This record gives sequence, structure tokens and C-alpha cells, in this order.
Amino acid sequence: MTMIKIHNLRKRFGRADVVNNFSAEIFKNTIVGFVGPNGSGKSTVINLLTGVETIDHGDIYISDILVKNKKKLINNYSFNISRTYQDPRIFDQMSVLENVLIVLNKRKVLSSFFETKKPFNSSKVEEVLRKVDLWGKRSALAGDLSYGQRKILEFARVLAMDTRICIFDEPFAGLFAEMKLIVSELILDLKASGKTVVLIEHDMDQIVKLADYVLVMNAGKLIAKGKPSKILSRNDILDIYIGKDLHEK
Amino acid sequence: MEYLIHLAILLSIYAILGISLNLLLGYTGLISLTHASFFGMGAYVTALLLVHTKTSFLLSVLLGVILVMPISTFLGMISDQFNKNDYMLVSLGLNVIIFGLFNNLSNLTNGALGISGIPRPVLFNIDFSSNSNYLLLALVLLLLIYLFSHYIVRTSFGRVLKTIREDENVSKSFGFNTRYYKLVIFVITASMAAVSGSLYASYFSYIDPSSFSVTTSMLILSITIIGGLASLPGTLIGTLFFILFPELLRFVGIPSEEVFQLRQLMFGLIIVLLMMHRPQGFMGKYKL
Amino acid sequence: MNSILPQLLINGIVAGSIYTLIALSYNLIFKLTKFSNLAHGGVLMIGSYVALYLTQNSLANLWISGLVGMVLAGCGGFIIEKTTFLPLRKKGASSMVLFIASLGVMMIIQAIIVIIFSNQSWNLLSIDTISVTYSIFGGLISNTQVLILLIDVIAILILTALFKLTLFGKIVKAIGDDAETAKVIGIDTEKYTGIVVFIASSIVGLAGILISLDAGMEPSIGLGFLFKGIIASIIGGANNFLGPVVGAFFLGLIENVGIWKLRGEWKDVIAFVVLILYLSFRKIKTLKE
Amino acid sequence: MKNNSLLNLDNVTANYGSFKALDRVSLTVGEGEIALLLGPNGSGKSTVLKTIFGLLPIVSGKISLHGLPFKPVSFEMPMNSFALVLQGQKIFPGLSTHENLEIGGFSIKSKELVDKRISEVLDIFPMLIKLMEIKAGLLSGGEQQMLALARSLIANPKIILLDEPTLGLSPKIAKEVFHKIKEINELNKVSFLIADHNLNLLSFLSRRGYYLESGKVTLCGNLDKIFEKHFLKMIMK
Repeated sequence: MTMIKIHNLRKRFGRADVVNNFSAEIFKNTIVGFVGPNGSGKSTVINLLTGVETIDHGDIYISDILVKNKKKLINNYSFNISRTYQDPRIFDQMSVLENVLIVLNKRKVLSSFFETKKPFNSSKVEEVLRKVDLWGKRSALAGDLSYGQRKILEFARVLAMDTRICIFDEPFAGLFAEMKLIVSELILDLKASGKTVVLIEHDMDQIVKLADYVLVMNAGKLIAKGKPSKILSRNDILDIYIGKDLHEK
Repeated sequence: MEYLIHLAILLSIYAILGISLNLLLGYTGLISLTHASFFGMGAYVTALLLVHTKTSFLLSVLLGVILVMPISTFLGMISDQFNKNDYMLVSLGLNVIIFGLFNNLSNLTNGALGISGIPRPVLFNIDFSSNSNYLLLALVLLLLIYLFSHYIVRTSFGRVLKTIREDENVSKSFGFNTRYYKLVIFVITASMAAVSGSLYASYFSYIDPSSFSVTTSMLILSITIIGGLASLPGTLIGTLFFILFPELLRFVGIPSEEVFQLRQLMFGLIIVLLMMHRPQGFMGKYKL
Repeated sequence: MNSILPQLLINGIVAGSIYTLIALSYNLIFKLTKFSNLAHGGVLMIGSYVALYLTQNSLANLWISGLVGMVLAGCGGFIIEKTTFLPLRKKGASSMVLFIASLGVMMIIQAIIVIIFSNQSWNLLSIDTISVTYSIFGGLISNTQVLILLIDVIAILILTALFKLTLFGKIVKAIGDDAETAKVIGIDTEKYTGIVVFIASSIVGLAGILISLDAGMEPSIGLGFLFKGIIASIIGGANNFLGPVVGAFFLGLIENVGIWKLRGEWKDVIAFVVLILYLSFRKIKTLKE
Repeated sequence: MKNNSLLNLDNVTANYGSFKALDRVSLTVGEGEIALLLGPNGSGKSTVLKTIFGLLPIVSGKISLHGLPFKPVSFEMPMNSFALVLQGQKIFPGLSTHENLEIGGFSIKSKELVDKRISEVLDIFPMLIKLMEIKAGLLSGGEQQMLALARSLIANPKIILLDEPTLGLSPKIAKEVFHKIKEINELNKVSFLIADHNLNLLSFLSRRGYYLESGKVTLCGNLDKIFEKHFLKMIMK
């Protein structure tokens, strides 16, 4: 069953088609690798999917519901989507604990008015922060964390939100080796617990290891899709990345 | 001693204003310069009711808040359409417009001449004409508002406000209707300013539009910033400094008509230095 | 039509010419520094009070004190920029921090002026100078007001020539468009910003002097006139150079014609109602796209 | 080091705040030569260009031009006939193409000379002629890159520092950009220091490059040598 169906999506900045006629299907409970050289439009597609950018043309179906009102897309929570950003967007002048606790907040204004410290929330937050080894830093300000820790905090926030669809934009960038291992384990756990994961990444090791399915994008178009092992050895894909004559040597 | 009580009453009036603006700017990141208008609305409602009708003081405070709520909701909706810089200009504009109304609707507000003869309240057979009793009333109201604000900040509601301050779009993506949150806090803080307006009117027994102008909004802003953003005790300290500093100057022998100018000069200097080295203010936790 | 409309129109044009100088100079600085600079209102007062001080103690005649007032206002604006806003920008301060710092500077300037000159309203022209009034279209216009219009037109021409035709103007436009790119191609953005701030500050100083010639100056109205300049530059369309001029005369006329039915005190209210209406329409227009 | 080299970096170290961005980087660019900077994302390629252009202070080490050490200051670089085209800040979107080119000649005092230079540059970039009055922000990615290159040429630079010129461009347009660079290099004897990913196209321009990893030059010399050592690491990283 398809979890997300994108049908000829188009986005234009000035006179350049950053995304033109991009169509793809993301299947339920799979890890989808989304790869392509810098500036190929990968992040823009994800931004269109999560309402950060407005859609010029094209339709998006999330678990078979056509997202009509494009503005509504910004409320990812209502579509059961959570995401991280290439450059982590966390609340710098709030503590690490609060950065994660917020996603477990009551959503309605009135009910949030009477919700103070709740045992359920803080235990879930502790569990998540321990998994990513940030529990020790829970009272530190998020803005004071290192780049890798900020990435991990945003990752922990997605875990805490427990949404059906999780999108990670270069989650491994800036991480040390052992942290990469933890993150890849957690992504596999997400899949095991029935989640659908979209992984934008340059690190081909992780893509080959984790992704069930790969979408390759270049200059705004989807140019290949299929099994990672099959796709990433094809000449035309390698050509975009590093060039024909060199890799034949 | 009598003079000390006067200062303490002034302190509690301005502290309420400072706390409410801190909730807006320090916790939600909204830089609103309309605050003196709500301060004025509360004052005028209480003044008119106490002078022309027999309503009790508490009822007049309540009616002041009841009047301010729909107006601040409407103004909140208007100013929420704009981003940071325009938001500040629009809020400033609303203050000028309401100040113009206070000045020119003379049949209602008696215009620039203001309203005098506002009686002191008599509640539960305590006569508040003596300043010491009035101080009690002011401190009780300050305490209530302080505790209420302290509560707001501790709840999830307060936490959502902080996420709006930090990155509103991400907060929206988590499913929070940020527009609604901003409106609620705007109305709450406007009502607080109205309460402080009622206190002000009844204490001084005379009000005129000049104390509700844009300069007053800017004064409250400077108190809140110097005291410290996102820190309620900080605002108390800021207000204390605001009230006591002229007394210090008088004590040192500065002629009293120059005292308020020197305070403005000192405040301006402190603000510039704070922005340079400590943008969150003395005890603040939020750097602008 | 012997009604007072022609007179109101004349007053509107005179007010418009003063707002023009404020709006143009404010816009020049805003496009480079990207924040609402309240200190600009303080610099306006520096211009008029320096000229006032010189004429009052008969140290110089009107023209020279006006010139000195302009230059000192320019220096004042320049010094404020280099000592306060430049370091803040270097620290990466947000536009809110810069705005509040400019509020602080405004408070300082206003307090100093009140301490030295007290709160009363001062008029640059001593009472005994005979003010000749001419009548055109049934309204009266004094010779000082004619002078104001003349100076205004000259100032607009000079500024337009400087910022529209010269390479200097193009570079300033480039810095306003994208300061980072300007830095990357080797333009000394801070030097140019300093020069523009000096020019804009002397122009707003000139506006202060003209105000004290026409209606008289007091410390509490500096900020009020700055707000009019800000409104004029926004409703006139800030992105083209002459937009603020159009906005200024529009505002001047609307205010003065507006008080035909209402009393004079409604001017400020009219100005800000116009601003809020304009901003709301602009918002609705962008939502529609 | 041979002193006929136009630009020479000797053990240059630079920081971004507390983060050590460059660690004892040494490289040279000869007269009329194209040298390449390679390496994964965030390895410090554009930091090298920024440091050379004086946008980032040098902590230690020395930069020399024609063998003479000098302290780069960004607004003096045009006089030293340097030009920089940074990825994020290439053009003035709000200004027309013509104005962008005029700004390129800001360090040239006489207006006639600027107009002459513009027409000369337009001979090399004919595709810009029809775009002269269009706002640069509305140009396509390829056109913007061509405009940035043309603008950097106006002031007759001896060396152009280029940061990822083919980012976001389709292979066809990227090829055109690289042909243009080759043409400028041969015609006007302008040397280049180019940071980019696309090895295939880069190898068409020059055989000599430096491979950077988190701020350190881990390998320099002939392109094929770099390629053999780092093939998997380069794309896998």
C-alpha cells in the first residue's frame, strides 16, 4: 500500500524549474533512500511535502487522502509526518528536555493551559534522550550544543513524536562513527515498529545498508528508482556523481 | 514614610505593566507597543464608572477587563497579520490611534482636560482613601497577577509560547495553532494592563490622555528589557530601579525638574549598553 | 469656493515637503541597515537645536546656522552609526536588538535636548522678522513656506542625481539589494554605509530646521515627525527611489484635507490609519498571489 | 616554493569562531593555470576561497602573491586583481543583468572604460545580451552562473576564485559553464582556483588539484593519483 503518492510536482524559483514533473510513490513501512547531487532539488521536494514551500503545481496524497488545502500541509502533525532539517531547526534558547517535551504537549490551547509536569511525558522523554545519549545534557540550552548534538536532538524529537512517517534530511552529516551506528540502529527500529522512513543522504554506505528502495534525483527530475544495489552501480547514476571516464578506469 | 508608600504603589502599578509586557515580548517574542492603550482603557473605564455611577471599584476593574478583552482580541487579530518589523509599526500605530481617540472623543473622555475627582474605593467596609490601605490593594493585585503569570509560564501553554518565540513555523508543524496561542496571550496581557490602569486612575484620582501615549509604551518596554526578558523577578527589579532612580538623584541634590530627564537619559544609556553586551537584560534568560 | 480647502491644500503641500526629506533620508538608511531606526528622529532634532542655538546667541545668521545645523546633524548620525549600530551589526545583532538600541539613543538625545533647551516650543524666526504672505488660489502661503518648498525641491533634485545617476548611487543600490554579495565582490560596505548615513542624517537635520522655521520645534515632536516619515516611505513604496516623495505628499495632503471635517488633533490618527490600511491591502495582495 | 607562482598559501590556518576551519593548508596556483579544490561537503573548500579573499581572518601561515607575502583584505582584493564568485552570493537578484555587470566594474573609475569592458565581456558571454534588462533574480541557474562569471571578469582579474560553479545545474549547462571557463583561461590568461564536486567536468579543465578533508589537504598533485586513492571515499563520504 502506498503511504505517500506524489503526482507531477512542479516548483519554480524565478525562471528556474527547481522541481519539474516529479512523481514518486513511497510504500508503507519501508525505508526509502532519496539521493542526488547537491542542488538537485531533493530538499525542495521534501519542503513541498511538509509545507515549508508552497506547491506551484501537482498533487500529493498522504495515506490516500489528497492534500487539497496546500496551506494545511504546514501542520505536519495532523498528517502524522515528522521531519528533521539539513540545518537543524531546534529551539536554541530552550533546554534540551523542553525541546523534546514540546512534541508531547497537549495541542489545544485550553488543555495545554492546565497541563503542567506530567509523569507520562517526562518518562517518554527520558527514554528517548537516553537512546541518543543526550539525557546527561537535558538541562543544557539547545543552542549551546555542538552541530552533531543538535542533529541528534532533532532526531530524538522525531522519535518522541512517534509519527507514522519520518523524514530525515542528512541525519548522518557531522556525526562521529559510533553515533552513526546508533542512528542507523534507531532507523531500523523505526521500520520494525511499522513506520515509513524517508532518508535524504549523501553517505552511500548508509543508503546501501538501510534503504529498501532508492529514488535518484538530478536537476529537478526523478531519473531512477529501484533497489539500492542495482541502482547505485548503474553507469548513468555514477556519471552524475563523479563522471564517466574516471570511474571506468 | 508617606512618600515611601507612594513609591510602592507606583511600583506595583508599573510592575503589573512590566510583567504583562514581559509575557508578550520575553516569552512569546511579540514586540507590541500598544500596551499603554490598554493601560489607558482600564483607567478610563474605572474613572468614568466611579465618577458617574455608584459601581464598586472591583466591579469597575472587572468591567474594564471585560471591555478590553474584545478590543484586544480585534487588535490582536489585526496586528498578527504582519511580520516582525511591520508588527511593531502597526502596534505603535494602534497606540497612536487610541491615544488620538482618548484626546478627541471629548464627550466621552473629556478630551485633553482629562477626568478628575475619581474617588478612592471602599471595599468590604475598608476605606481605601488612606494610601497605606491603597498600597495593600495594589500589592494584592500585583501578587495575584504575578502568581498567575508565574503559573502560565510553568504550563505547557507557556512552553508553546516559547517555541513561537524561537521558531514559529516549526511550532506550527508540530500541530500548534500558533495564531490562537498568540491571540490568547495578547488578550491576557491586555487585561492585566487594564487592571493596572484602573489602579492608576483610582490612586491619582485624575487622569488625562498624556499618560497613555506611545512614550509610555516605550517606557514600559525599556523597563521590561532592562529588568530582563523572560524573567518575572527581573521585571520587578527593573521597575524598582525605574521608580527609585529619580529618588537617588534627588537625594544627591539634582533639582527635581531635571530628575526625570536624567532618568530618561540614564535609561537610554543603559539600554544601548545592554543591547551591546547583554541583550537579555540584567536577569533575563532570553536574548533578543 | 471661499471655503478653507485651498489653504488646507497649501498646508498639505508644505507638510508634504517636510515629510519628503524625512522619508527619503529614512529610506536611504533603512535600505542599507534594514531596521527601523528611531535615532533618526533624534538626529532631526540635533539639526534644529544646533541652528536654534547659533541664531539665538546671534553667533551666525540664519543661513550659516542652518548649514552648520545640517553638517552637525550629519556628524551626529555618523557617530551614532559608527559607535552603536556598526559594532552591534558586527556582533550579528537582530533587527529587534538594533531597533531597541535606536530607541535608547533616541531617549538619550531627547533627554539631553530637554535638559539644555527645556521643553518649550522654539521658533527659529524671531517674532520681529516680518513674514510676508502671498495668496495663491485663495490660500495664504508665507515666504518661509515658499523657502521650504524651494529647499525641498533642490534637495530632491540633488539626492536623485547623486543616487540615481552616479556609480556611487549604483553601488549603494547594490549594497541595499544584497550586502553579502557586495562584500564578496570586494565593496567596502561599511564605508559606503557611513557616507550614506552622513548624507541622510544631514538631510533629516535640514528637515528639523525647516520644521522649526515653519511651525516651531519642541523635544516631544521629533519622534512624531519621524513616524510620519516612516509612514510616507512605506506607503510611497520603499523599493523605488522616489517612492517616499510620492508617499510624503500623499500623506501631507490626506492629513491636512482630512482635518477639514475633523479637528487638527486627528492628524496623527489619520496618518496611522492610512498606514494600517496600506499594510493590510499589501498583505491581502501577497496572499492572493 | 617556485616564485613564479601567482598565488601561494603556506601552512594557512583559519577558524570559524571556535571551530578550526582550515588546518595548515598549503597550495599554489601558477600564472594562467587552473587548480582544483576537491573534497566532500563541509571539508573547507569554500573556506579556503573565503580566506584567500580576506573574508575570514588567518590565524597562522602566510599567503603570498607573486612570492610577496600580503594580508588579504576583501575590499582591497580587486586592486590585487583577484575576483571571487561564492556559491551563495553570486549576483544581485534585485538589479538588472546590466547593473550587475556595471557593479562588477566598481573599482574602475572611468565610466567609458567600464562600458568598454562590458561590451568586451559580452562578446565572451553572448547569451547575456538578450537578458540585459531582466532582473538577475529571475534568470535561470545557468544564466546566473554565466552572469556571475561575466561580472567577475569586468575588472580584468588575474585570478578568479570559483566556488561550486555547477551546483544545481543540469549536466548539459554545467558543461557549457566549464567550456566558458576554459575559453577565459586560454583567451585572457586568467588563472582559476575552482572548488567543485563534478570530477568528470573538472578533469576536462585541469589535471592538478588538492584533496581536502575537514580542513586539511590530505593529498595534492595529479588528478588521477587523487582519484585512485580516494574513489570510494570521495563519493561514499
